[in-house]
Amino acid sequence: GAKEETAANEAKTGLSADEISNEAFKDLFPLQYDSYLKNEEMEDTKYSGSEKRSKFDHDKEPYLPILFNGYGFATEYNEDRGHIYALEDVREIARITDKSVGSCLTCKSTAVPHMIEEMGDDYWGGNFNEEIWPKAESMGHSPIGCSDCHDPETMDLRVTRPSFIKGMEAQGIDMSNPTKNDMRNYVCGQCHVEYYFAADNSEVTYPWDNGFKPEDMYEYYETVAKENGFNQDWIHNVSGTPILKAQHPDFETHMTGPHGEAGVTCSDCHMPYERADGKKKISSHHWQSPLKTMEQSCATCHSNRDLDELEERVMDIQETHMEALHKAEDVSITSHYYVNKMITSGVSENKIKAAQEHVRKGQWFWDIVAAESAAGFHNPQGAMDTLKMSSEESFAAIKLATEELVKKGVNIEELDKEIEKVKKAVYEEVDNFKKKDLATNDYFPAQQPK
Amino acid sequence: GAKEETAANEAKTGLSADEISNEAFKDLFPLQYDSYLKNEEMEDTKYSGSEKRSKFDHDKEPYLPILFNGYGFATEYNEDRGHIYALEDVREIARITDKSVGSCLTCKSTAVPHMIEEMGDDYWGGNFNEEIWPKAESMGHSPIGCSDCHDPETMDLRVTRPSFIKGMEAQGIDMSNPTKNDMRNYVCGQCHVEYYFAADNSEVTYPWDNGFKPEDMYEYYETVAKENGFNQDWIHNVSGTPILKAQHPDFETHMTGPHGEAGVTCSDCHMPYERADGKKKISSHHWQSPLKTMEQSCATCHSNRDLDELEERVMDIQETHMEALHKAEDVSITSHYYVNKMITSGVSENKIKAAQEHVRKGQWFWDIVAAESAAGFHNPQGAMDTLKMSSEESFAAIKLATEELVKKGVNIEELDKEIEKVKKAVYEEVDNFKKKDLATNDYFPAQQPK
Amino acid sequence: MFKRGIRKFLSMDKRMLLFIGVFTGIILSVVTVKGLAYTDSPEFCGSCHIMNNVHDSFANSTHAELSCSDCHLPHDTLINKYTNKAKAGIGHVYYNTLGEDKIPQVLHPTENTQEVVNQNCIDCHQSTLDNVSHDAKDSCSSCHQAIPHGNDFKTEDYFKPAKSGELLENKGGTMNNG
Ligand code: HEC
Ligand code: HEC
Ligand code: HEC
Ligand code: HEC
Ligand code: HEC
Ligand code: HEC
Ligand code: HEC
Ligand code: HEC
Ligand code: HEC
Ligand code: HEC
Ligand code: HEC
Ligand code: HEC
Ligand code: HEC
Ligand code: HEC
Ligand SMILES: [Ca+2]
Ligand SMILES: [Ca+2]
Repeated sequence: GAKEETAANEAKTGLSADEISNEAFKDLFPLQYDSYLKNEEMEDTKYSGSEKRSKFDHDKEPYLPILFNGYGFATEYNEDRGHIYALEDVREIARITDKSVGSCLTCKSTAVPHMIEEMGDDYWGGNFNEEIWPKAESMGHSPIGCSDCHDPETMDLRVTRPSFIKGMEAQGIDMSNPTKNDMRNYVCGQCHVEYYFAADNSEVTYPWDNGFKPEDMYEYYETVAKENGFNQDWIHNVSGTPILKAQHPDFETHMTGPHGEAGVTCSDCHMPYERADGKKKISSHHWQSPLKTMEQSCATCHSNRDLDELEERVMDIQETHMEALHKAEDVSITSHYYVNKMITSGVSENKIKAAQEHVRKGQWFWDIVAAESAAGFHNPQGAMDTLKMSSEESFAAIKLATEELVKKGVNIEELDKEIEKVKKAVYEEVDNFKKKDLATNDYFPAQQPK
Repeated sequence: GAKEETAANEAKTGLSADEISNEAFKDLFPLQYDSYLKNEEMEDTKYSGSEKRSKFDHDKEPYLPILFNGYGFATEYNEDRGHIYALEDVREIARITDKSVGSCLTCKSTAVPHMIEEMGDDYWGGNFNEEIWPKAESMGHSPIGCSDCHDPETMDLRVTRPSFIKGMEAQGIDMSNPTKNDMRNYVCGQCHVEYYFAADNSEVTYPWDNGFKPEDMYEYYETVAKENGFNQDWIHNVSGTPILKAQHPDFETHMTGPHGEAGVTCSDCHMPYERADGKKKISSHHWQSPLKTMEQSCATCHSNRDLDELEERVMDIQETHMEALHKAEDVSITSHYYVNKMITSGVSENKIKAAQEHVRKGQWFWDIVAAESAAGFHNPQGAMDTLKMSSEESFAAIKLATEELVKKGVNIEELDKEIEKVKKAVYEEVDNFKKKDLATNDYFPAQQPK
Repeated sequence: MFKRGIRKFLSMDKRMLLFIGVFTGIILSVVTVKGLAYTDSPEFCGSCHIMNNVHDSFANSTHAELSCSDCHLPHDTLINKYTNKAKAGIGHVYYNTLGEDKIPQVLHPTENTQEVVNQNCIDCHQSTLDNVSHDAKDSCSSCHQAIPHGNDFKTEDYFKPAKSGELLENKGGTMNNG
């Protein structure tokens, strides 16, 4: 029972401060543990959900193998699913190669905080396959577990990833005394955020010095990150552009959206109180789409709304959003191929560079939106604004390219037709792993330095 | 006293069913009448408000004289203000010429419903200066008055502009039995809407057959309206494009936004219940920015929010919106000048036409947003989506133009510089009426057919 | 919470003193157990027309079985209860007579009300709170926005066609939120 522990401030679980196994919590907190086990369930919603499906599927984002060409994300990229699969999924993903670093484990395993403590900076850059994974296994880690968010002795919420604290403080946010409400965002903000690996030691770093908006983060990458030696995640194989890969900025998007600005937290929607054994209430530990639990997740606050209507409203927002995302991606694709053609047509280096600047920015702005997990719901206006900037940048590249290409006598109509061909080939290829190979061909030769 | 009239359903004001003078209502409804008189007040908010200021002011939309070049809106266009000024303002605006039609009075005067009844279709096309205005004056009309929204005998809310009912029914909305809540939107939807003058008889017509979204209305203009002979409001003087002018789609925007979809009505925010003589509550009849009355307008529903924080949220939404609007307008300007250059460079007719199609669409999508009155608040995501489409269309025109211009040997860098020059000239001209003349020059000759 | 909320209670003029006297008088004169119980009841509170809306929303809520004072008055000590009641009551009577022009446009709970009410939620729902850490936000109302008032920001009436003559009947506005 929980009753005994509520006694006083000194209440202790009796667990070791270093506990990292979920199973150790099972007997003390059977309800939360049971709830956690439900993360095994797999069920899809229209735009999200928990089935392990490829992002390249036709109803998702079928042109990603072009857009991420030359990077691991063009090889394999899946819809995310329950926390309980985090280890299995990071282990199996083809993006992990023999060169992958320890940092890739940072948001998957309960062993990480201890490894950082023990190894210091050597953790981040350690070889994933050779060193970091075997070590975490030997420590008996769990996939995203109780100890990631709770102090095992007191069950107080806590932040266990130092990168988060550094990132927040760099923006001038005082982290010394967070409220309970803050913590209900922060525990998620440890992982559901945009990050990059620092150039010197591969440390997981959050680009938040200038703010949480995509344009703030871009500004950071163009200044602070570059000064510290980080220029890109990879060189794009179609356009030769140095590209920034964006990752799951759920926290940043939420904080700048209508709910975040109103003080609503991730946990309010994704961990609503629920009746666990027909009697006791607990915070749901089944992190999933709140559209599956609208009664608990939304109705408490929006009790004056008909829930079906509210769901329809969410669907409206998401549909408008996804259509705009697909369009922005499409313009970005065109920009990549136009730049490819600039390169093969002998356009001057500095014009190519100028076009690539726009391609880079255009890609950043749609990718930071695509990488976000709520199909626009976490910030409908903000995400759309970002997509608009994306289209504008990609078009600026296309315009510049058009000028130079025509000067070189390139037939633009033919170019456009070749782009359609290549898109069709990628779309129709049934083997997801082969799609990326069809994004370049004789007409559009690969541009990545070998 | 109120008590006497509460008797029964047969309650009557004793006024004639034909009453159109506001003053006739004064003694019966002194509180509402007093409230109505407050529409005289003039006070600005950051992005809206009630001062009669030119839309060309530097803190508003300084490049409109370019964007509306060749049309009355490039000559004089002001911020709207209280209902009480409607007649004065329509009388004084330089957009009214000797060719203006009766339809221009439709949303300004209480005489209109009677004139339509009396004159039938001759009302719409009647000469404004010669026939319609003098007639309305002689009928003793008021500027937007009680009888526009109320049945003078019963004070029941009613729709007095037949165009509204036609427009709604064309979309398949049943208008036979509107609820009270519906009527609190509909009375405003009579006027605060996008419209055009039918080609045959100048009838005020609402383009709603396919829906309320800007893309639905565009579709309508490209099909139904064209089939009925309406192609454009004017030919653009810079690009020679047949352009659609968008007007105040507050109703359409609101209905498809977060509040409209949730059943909130115009009257909830713009006519909140207020304590009139310190005791009795009435519906405010001072139609103005709700940011001036947040306690009454917003706190009824958002009582759990700190109002200063809520206002800040509105400001955030509006700022993001206005920045995006200005950018979309800028891209549109460029597209007009590029097409101007196509024309003067002897590019083939069909390429020019193709580019103009994009220019037209690009302009429609930003104008329908700019014409809306709440700086994005009525539908933050929707407006941004529309602006995104605008930029994409304008850029498509620019791209097409670039291709053809380079083929003709035009120096694009020089072209861009000339555009900057022309923009600067318009921006810096202090006489609002002269601005439009600076949008064309020797380099960019006027394209409007004489 | 409401920076714009009007804290008039503190700035009442001298006529207030009169009302303190009068109201205390009323309380004292009806100090029978029955009388006091009546002043706790929804009927009594709802008797002021300005209370119509909150009464109606309350009456349709999951908490309709309670009395207003179950939430709105402190229950730690009787003295505390009646001091608060007199204080608030004086305010209400004052506003309904001399202070009409000072009544806020929209009723807001004062900070004191918020504290009192919140404590009452906690007292009744201690078992739920023992069950699950339930104190994430400033107050229960941050999540339970519509308990017990405010469910449906519009009455069903709005979603029916108007009755003819209705507005005329209400031209001075007796129906609108009190
Ligand atoms: C106001 C409610 C709300 C808040 C607050 C909120 N979300 Fe969400 N979240 C949603 C909705 C709705 C979806 C869309 C689910 C769908 O499409 O099925 C979603 C989707 C997601 C998904 C993808 C779920 C899936 O099925 O794949 C993730 C991950 C996520 N949110 C994380 C977060 C994080 C982290 C925070 C806080 C930083 C947060 N959310 C805040 C409502 C919310
Ligand atoms: C230690 C890192 C970490 C923390 C802390 C974390 N997450 Fe996650 N989350 C992940 C990872 C990794 C995945 C994807 C797992 C996979 O697909 O294998 C994920 C997936 C999800 C999903 C998708 C589930 C689905 O059905 O698709 C949701 C929703 C989610 N997290 C919400 C949250 C919320 C809410 C919080 C905070 C209360 C949180 N997460 C804290 C790392 C984390
Ligand atoms: C800062 C935290 C963080 C870091 C560092 C991180 N991830 Fe994740 N990862 C997440 C979150 C959160 C999700 C779930 C959200 C999503 O997929 O959008 C996730 C999802 C995944 C998934 C499941 C979905 C998919 O993408 O196929 C895989 C696999 C994965 N990560 C692998 C990796 C690899 C490989 C690295 C190192 C290159 C890495 N992660 C680094 C937080 C992180
Ligand atoms: C991703 C973050 C995260 C993980 C992982 C996590 N919790 Fe929690 N847990 C929370 C949050 C957030 C709360 C709510 C705390 C609050 O509101 O103060 C919570 C609350 C609790 C509570 C308090 C009672 C309740 O239900 O609200 C217990 C007990 C608990 N968790 C146990 C566990 C156990 C056992 C595990 C592992 C199986 C676990 N938690 C994993 C975030 C997490
Ligand atoms: C803890 C309170 C809380 C929870 C839980 C919550 N909301 Fe909200 N919601 C708000 C607040 C606050 C706003 C902003 C407007 C306001 O102040 O009422 C809002 C606004 C909205 C809006 C309008 C904003 C927009 O982007 O269009 C929608 C739609 C919405 N919520 C849907 C949902 C859904 C769906 C869920 C559950 C998945 C949910 N909300 C959960 C408090 C909440
Ligand atoms: C949820 C509240 C809300 C609703 C509902 C609403 N509006 Fe507004 N409206 C606003 C706000 C906020 C502004 C911005 C005022 C500002 O910027 O000062 C505004 C601005 C306006 C303006 C410009 C005011 C000015 O100062 O120039 C007009 C006209 C307008 N709305 C008409 C309408 C009409 C007609 C409807 C219904 C079809 C409607 N509004 C519905 C809140 C609302
Ligand atoms: C008969 C036509 C008509 C009707 C009906 C009408 N309006 Fe207007 N409204 C106008 C016109 C015309 C103006 C501009 C007057 C001017 O600037 O001279 C205007 C201006 C406004 C403004 C701007 C005031 C300011 O301070 O700038 C607001 C707000 C407004 N209307 C709201 C409403 C609302 C709400 C309704 C319905 C309850 C409504 N209107 C019904 C025609 C109408
Ligand atoms: C369907 C109704 C409708 C018709 C028809 C209409 N207006 Fe208006 N007018 C409005 C509304 C609503 C406003 C206030 C909203 C705004 O200005 O955005 C307004 C504002 C104005 C204003 C004040 C602000 C400004 O634009 O300078 C003038 C002047 C005006 N109209 C003139 C005209 C003229 C001239 C015509 C005919 C070409 C016309 N109106 C036709 C509804 C209408
Ligand atoms: C632009 C539309 C419009 C105009 C013009 C207008 N009203 Fe109203 N009036 C309304 C609306 C909307 C309501 C609220 C009706 C409801 O809630 O059912 C209302 C309500 C009323 C009521 C009922 C009591 C109340 O305050 O809610 C009276 C009386 C009234 N108006 C009188 C007048 C008088 C007198 C005039 C002219 C000075 C006038 N109205 C002009 C739209 C208008
Ligand atoms: C009659 C009720 C009502 C009134 C009056 C009202 N709102 Fe809302 N508001 C809502 C509803 C309903 C939502 C949608 C979310 C929800 O269901 O709570 C919402 C959502 C919002 C949101 C989040 C949506 C977004 O676009 O970000 C903001 C901000 C907001 N309102 C501000 C205001 C302001 C400012 C006013 C006054 C000018 C106002 N509201 C008046 C009911 C109302
Ligand atoms: C179950 C608890 C509960 C009961 C019973 C209750 N109230 Fe309330 N009352 C509240 C809460 C909570 C608030 C604050 C709501 C908020 O934050 O907006 C409140 C606010 C109010 C307000 C301020 C105006 C407003 O709408 O916020 C008034 C007036 C009021 N109550 C009167 C009454 C009356 C009269 C009764 C009995 C007929 C009553 N209450 C019964 C909990 C209750
Ligand atoms: C004599 C008429 C009258 C009676 C009886 C009355 N009220 Fe009020 N009440 C008012 C007035 C007037 C106001 C607005 C002034 C204010 O905000 O304090 C008000 C405001 C309130 C508020 C909001 C301000 C605050 O104090 O938080 C609450 C809560 C409230 N009343 C509860 C009650 C309860 C509970 C009862 C029964 C014990 C009650 N009222 C009986 C007239 C009355
Ligand atoms: C005097 C005791 C009492 C007070 C004070 C009280 N409640 Fe309740 N509450 C109850 C009872 C009894 C029920 C069960 C009613 C039922 O289920 O029909 C209940 C049910 C509930 C429920 C579940 C039903 C629902 O509507 O969702 C919630 C949530 C709740 N109360 C919240 C609150 C909040 C928040 C407050 C303070 C604003 C509060 N209560 C004040 C006695 C109280
Ligand atoms: C962070 C949001 C949040 C806050 C703050 C909050 N609640 Fe709740 N509460 C919920 C949710 C979510 C539920 C579950 C709704 C459901 O099961 O449908 C709930 C359920 C309840 C229930 C119903 C319990 C049952 O067994 O059905 C009661 C009673 C309750 N809360 C009382 C309170 C009280 C008292 C407070 C203030 C101390 C409070 N709540 C604060 C979110 C909140
Ligand atoms: Ca998922
Ligand atoms: Ca105005």
